[in-house]
Amino acid sequence: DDMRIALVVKALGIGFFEAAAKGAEEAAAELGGVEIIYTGPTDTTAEGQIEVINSLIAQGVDAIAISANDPDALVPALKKAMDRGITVISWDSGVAPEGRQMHLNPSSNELIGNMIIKLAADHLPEGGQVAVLSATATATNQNIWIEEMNKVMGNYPGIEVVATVYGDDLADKSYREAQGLMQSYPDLDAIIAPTSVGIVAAAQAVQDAGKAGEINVTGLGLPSEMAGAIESGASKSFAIWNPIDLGYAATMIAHALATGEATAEPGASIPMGRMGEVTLDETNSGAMADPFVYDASNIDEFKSIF
Amino acid sequence: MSTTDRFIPDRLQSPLERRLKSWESLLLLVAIAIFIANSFASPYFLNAWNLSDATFNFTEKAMIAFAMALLIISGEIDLSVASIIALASTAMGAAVQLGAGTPVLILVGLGTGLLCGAFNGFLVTRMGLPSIVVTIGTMSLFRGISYIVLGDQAFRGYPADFAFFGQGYVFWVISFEFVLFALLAVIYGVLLHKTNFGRAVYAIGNNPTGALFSGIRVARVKFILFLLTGLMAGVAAICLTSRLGSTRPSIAFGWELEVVTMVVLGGVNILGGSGSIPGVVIAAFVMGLVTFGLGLLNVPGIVMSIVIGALLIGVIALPRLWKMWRG
Amino acid sequence: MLKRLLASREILLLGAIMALLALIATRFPGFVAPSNLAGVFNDTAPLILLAIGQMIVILTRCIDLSVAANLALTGMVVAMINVAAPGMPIGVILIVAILLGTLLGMVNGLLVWKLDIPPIVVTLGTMTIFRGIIFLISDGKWVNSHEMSAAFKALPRTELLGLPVLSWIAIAAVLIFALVMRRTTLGRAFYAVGGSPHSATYTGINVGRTQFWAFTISGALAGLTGYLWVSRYAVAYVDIAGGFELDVVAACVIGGVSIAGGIGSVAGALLGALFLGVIKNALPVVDISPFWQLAISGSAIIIAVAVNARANREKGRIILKSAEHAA
Amino acid sequence: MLMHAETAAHAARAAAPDPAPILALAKVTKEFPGVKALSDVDLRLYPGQVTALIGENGAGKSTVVKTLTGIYQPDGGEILVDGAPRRFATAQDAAAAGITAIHQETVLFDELSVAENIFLGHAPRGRFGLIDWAEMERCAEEILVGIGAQIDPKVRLRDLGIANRHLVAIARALSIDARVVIMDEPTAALSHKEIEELYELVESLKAKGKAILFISHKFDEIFRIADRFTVFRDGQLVGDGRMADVTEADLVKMMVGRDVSQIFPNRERRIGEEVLQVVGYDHPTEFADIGFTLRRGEILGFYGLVGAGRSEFMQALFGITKTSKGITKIDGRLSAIRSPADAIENGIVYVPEDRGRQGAITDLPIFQNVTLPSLKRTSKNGFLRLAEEFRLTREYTTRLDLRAASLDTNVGSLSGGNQQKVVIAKWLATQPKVIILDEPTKGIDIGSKAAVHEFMAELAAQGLAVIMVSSEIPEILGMSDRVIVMREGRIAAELAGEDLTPETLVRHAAGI
Ligand SMILES: Nc1ncnc2c1ncn2[C@@H]1O[C@H](COP(=O)(O)OP(=O)(O)OP(=O)(O)O)[C@@H](O)[C@H]1O
Ligand SMILES: Nc1ncnc2c1ncn2[C@@H]1O[C@H](COP(=O)(O)OP(=O)(O)OP(=O)(O)O)[C@@H](O)[C@H]1O
Ligand SMILES: [Mg+2]
Ligand SMILES: [Mg+2]
Repeated sequence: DDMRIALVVKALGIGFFEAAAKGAEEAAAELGGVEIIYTGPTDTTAEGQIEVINSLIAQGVDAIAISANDPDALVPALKKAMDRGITVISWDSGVAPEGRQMHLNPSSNELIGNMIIKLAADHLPEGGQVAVLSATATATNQNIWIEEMNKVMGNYPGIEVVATVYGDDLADKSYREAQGLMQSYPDLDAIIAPTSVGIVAAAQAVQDAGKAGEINVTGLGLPSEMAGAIESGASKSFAIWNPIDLGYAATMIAHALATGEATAEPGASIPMGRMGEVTLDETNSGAMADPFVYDASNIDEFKSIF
Repeated sequence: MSTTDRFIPDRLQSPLERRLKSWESLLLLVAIAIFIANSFASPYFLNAWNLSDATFNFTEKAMIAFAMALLIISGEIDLSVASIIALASTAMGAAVQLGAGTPVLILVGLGTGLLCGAFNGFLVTRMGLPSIVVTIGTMSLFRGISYIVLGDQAFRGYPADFAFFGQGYVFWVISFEFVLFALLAVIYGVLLHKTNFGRAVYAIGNNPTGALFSGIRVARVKFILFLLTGLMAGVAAICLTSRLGSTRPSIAFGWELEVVTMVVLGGVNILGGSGSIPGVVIAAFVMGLVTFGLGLLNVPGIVMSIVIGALLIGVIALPRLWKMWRG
Repeated sequence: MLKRLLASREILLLGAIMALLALIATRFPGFVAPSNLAGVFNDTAPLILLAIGQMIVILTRCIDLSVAANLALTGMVVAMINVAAPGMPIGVILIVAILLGTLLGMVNGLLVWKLDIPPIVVTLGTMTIFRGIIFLISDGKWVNSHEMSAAFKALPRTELLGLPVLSWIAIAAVLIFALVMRRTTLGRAFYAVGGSPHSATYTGINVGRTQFWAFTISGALAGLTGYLWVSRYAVAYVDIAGGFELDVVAACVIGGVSIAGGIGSVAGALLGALFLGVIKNALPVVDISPFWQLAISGSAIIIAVAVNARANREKGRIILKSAEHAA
Repeated sequence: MLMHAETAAHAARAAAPDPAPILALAKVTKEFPGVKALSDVDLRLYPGQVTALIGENGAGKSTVVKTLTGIYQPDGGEILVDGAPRRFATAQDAAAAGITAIHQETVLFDELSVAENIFLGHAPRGRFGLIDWAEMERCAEEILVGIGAQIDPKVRLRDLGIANRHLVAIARALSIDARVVIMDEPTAALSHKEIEELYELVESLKAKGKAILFISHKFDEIFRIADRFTVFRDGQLVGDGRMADVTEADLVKMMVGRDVSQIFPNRERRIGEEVLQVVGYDHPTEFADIGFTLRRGEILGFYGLVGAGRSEFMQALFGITKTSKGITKIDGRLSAIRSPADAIENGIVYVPEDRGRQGAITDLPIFQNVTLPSLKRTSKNGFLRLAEEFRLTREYTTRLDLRAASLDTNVGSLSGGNQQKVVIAKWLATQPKVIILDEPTKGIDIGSKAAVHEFMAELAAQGLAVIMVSSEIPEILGMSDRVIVMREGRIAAELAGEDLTPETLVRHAAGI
């Protein structure tokens, strides 16, 4: 029988996760004898993911790799999955340690935290006001990145973070929040959106307000979706890791753990196929790779890939 | 005065006969059909543990649906139930931060539910406001308070024994929640169908003016129904919070419409006056079976909701279309 | 006459909005700058458009919970058309959006008119069905900004005489429907049907058909808004405007539209929407956490419905000669 | 007062030859579930003539009106306009054919202005087919002045009193340029002066050659303005002809099918001690300063024109209306009645006028209706005992000679008279001290009517105190020991014995 690995995402239809699913299929083809179940709720809620997890448990899948909408609420359901012998890992947006065997960060959190503020600061040599547009207030990864960012603020004198708002990973809400930021802070210089939905919406809002070039929208986004913003000047640069690689790596890890080729424990190294190896820290989390910066010089090369 | 020997029988149709021809039996057939279809569609369906897990998809909503059924039969509605869950869960979370133990948490959960129910009941029965608008307002208000308290934070750290309510099993695969669901079904069934109170609920729903003119304390009965609905939201809040092990203000978002859908699918007239608890119980199973069965086939939740939406309109439309077609 | 004018709901609400603006201005004078107010209006334009449609539906004793789903479905369809045929003129896209919205509204209307299904059940059902259809046609995928043509995105933001077209469309809708509601037979029929369906029948008005037209208008406006929404935010996906139907109903209620039917005006719907719009835009500016927004709009709804109920309290039949005209 | 029939004017009118009828009904039948409201009726309306349509409550008069105005579709037969058969799908079709009506139930909209109430559906149009409000208000003013009403057309209808609303309804009917004008009890709520103005209006319509159908229960006005009559009984045509050829007694006999005096039971009057004392009942808009006493075994009649405020007062006494002030003493003890439940506990029960909405819960079965106020007695610890409920129901419905398929049948499927019996049974089962009957025989057939009267007499004989609200003079005269007349929310007179005549009743009720 094929090994069945479920890739559970925050919500169906988001470009980032669609790309991750592509990577998962790539890994499955490489491994052979692996079936990928790509699933998730239609809105970004924990209850929706729990129902999905329950039906995956019922189907007796071999592994679940999840990007969580809530780090805590999913724990009981995922624990149950592990009790029934299912391998559970989280990736992208993590679950509390008791609810998974390991967590795969797309990149190291420190690096991302530093990266997003650096992207803004590089274009503000004189210093200035920046604001953060996050996803849902409960999104684990965004919160950690912002936390890491705040830790290194000392390295960027003159840069002031004036506000943090939440767009809930909804394009329209993010758009309005970005508008609100521009109204409240007329001297705003940059918006940092460490979310692929938020960054596009913020760029659109800046463009519509006629402030492209004046306010720099940066953060984490997909080249395909951000090409227009780079072109208009609303965004000077942004970063992202490759979501295809992320889906690929998560699948590889899930497979390795499920077959017993590797065990998740602090200090362990788990193979990720063409992505090399991930080394787990004391909370059983590890980082995949460094984020990559995109700007006018390289966007055209990547915008058709993901 | 003139007593003729004309005899009027008590009933023409035996209760059993009536039951067989009822909406509930039709719905039961639908439920059985879905059950059979599911067992053919997925090899994982007929498995005790899986079926037991599936009940979690509806038990909490059904608990509220029982009280909501009575409320809708009486001609009112409460759209704030999901927000009451959020507020009750938030209150319990806050109590945990103050070091409360499980018994206190239960009291806080139920108390918050009752308080919210009383607030709705006050606005509707005392101030004479339409319940649909009032509860759209309190729906924002109650959840809004949770957001004010919690913002982007979460409450966690519930005591270990608190997990029993949403995750515990009473016997083999029979979960505590399922037992509670069954127990509440019986309690509400008896309350609606076997007591004076239930009779008053039907009378009010059929004709509130007539009921008032017959000496029924209409406002009091409706107030109690709002209290009960709030209380059940409190019970559901305890179960859901226990099951999730944490509280966010967005908890149970959108449940009010699922609860109302369950009640209407169960044959309760949205305009009041008719409906039964067995109907709601079967509707809960139908919705649970549809979502679980399609879930096993990895059909996205939104597609399941098409099925539920179509069932909702279809079950009311089909008999009417049939009647129109027959002339 | 002047006294009546001062006491009217609309003036009261306008006063409330002015007071609100004055209050905000004390903390943040920039908020009342004309350019900012124009921005607030532009932001509120979709809510205004939908509130006008909803107002008409509520006027006829119905409710349309499917407006936001209609908006999302229409928006997705036109976005997909734009992706498939980027060259299609915007005029055609606009017509397609309005026609599709109208069609969806007619579905609701027909179910209410011909099958006599309660509006809340119909629109609860079609709401989930419409959303499900979006998922089916889009396969759950988003249509993103970079996939849309420049012309598609340009229309709502093109400026005319200093205001974006989106704002102008809302202004036009307000004027057109103010005229329709006051000066056409159909407009007056909406009031008659909601005020007293029984009397309406006696004056030769077909109650069901009038309700059908109400749903149709609401659908047309939702379709139009669907295109505007998707092009303005430059994105289309299953969940856009999720839960927005409740904001729309709230705007109507705050605007003095009576859920019992027969009472309401375009001006009321406009002001109700603006009230919510001002609050939404002001909170971040005056540095109140956005988490307060939900609770504030909930309270506004409850206060509004209580105030309106006071104004409409049934006076009964006035028999004593001394009581006539006294109020 | 009764016999103006033999006036010279009348004789002259009788001599005129019959023109062709404008409007006619031929063998029209209309059925409702359980009632045949009209069976094979014929009716003809002539230009320049007033035809009076008379018959008891429920005879089918209003059903004819609704059939002629497109609100009901006949189940059989034809409507002929100028001899040609026509179908009216809606009220607007009928208006287009030149038929307009003042309906018995006021067909009005509280939230709309007076002008719009008059012109809804046929408002004057201006440019682009838009409604011309200024023109509409001007026309409304003109019509209102024409009927002698001083009402501002811009005022909202809800701010008007009952008489003015009636005038608006009349103005609405006249706003349609019609050849046939139907008036269903147009004078019921009007005062003396307004009635006189209406008569003048009818005369002027006649002079313009319009055909008028006039429905009324008041013989004096029928004899004063009608040229012809048509009598209905239980949905059937029982007679028609010229007014000049009949007397009031003839008409009454046609209406009821037997002599009037026979309807009312002879009863022995055993009036006992005082049970109920009412002092100083006041309401902000409905009634003022009402007080009286009532004894065991007594039947106290309440007479007044429709809308005099009797029902409103009775509902206040029963605890429904909470805005009113007043003192109720039962058996000499002060009783605080704040709700119907309190009233029932204190032994006061109320059989309302509006049976379908207030009296019975039509979608529930008979036994559940009967036991609703007595559930405390039939249940045990709050749990229902069906056997006990059926027993109680059987006991009281048998006494009232109820006719029904089973005790489990929904009340809605019973005839009006049997519905009324269910409501009365419901109250008797609570063993009350005072029973208030509000228009107890309105809309029920002759047989049931007599049964209700007989039963009322029996109740009084058993020592129950009875209050009977009625707008029918024969019923008031035939049943009451004492009568209170109400006018515009106040007690106009209290009459008994010698003073109790049709003339005194009408005089006090109309305030002449
Ligand atoms: N919509 C209806 N549904 C069922 N029965 C009806 C309906 N309308 C009238 N009826 C019945 O038809 C019969 C005739 O009623 P109708 O109103 O025509 O009497 P009426 O002669 O106008 O009496 P009144 O003098 O009281 O006005 C009554 O038995 C009444 O109960
Ligand atoms: N306060 C009220 N609220 C609602 N309906 C009422 C009220 N009072 C009376 N009605 C109902 O309105 C209908 C029309 O009443 P109608 O004009 O015949 O006056 P009435 O009640 O007979 O007059 P009176 O007040 O003298 O008894 C009746 O069916 C009556 O039951
Ligand atoms: Mg009549
Ligand atoms: Mg009365």
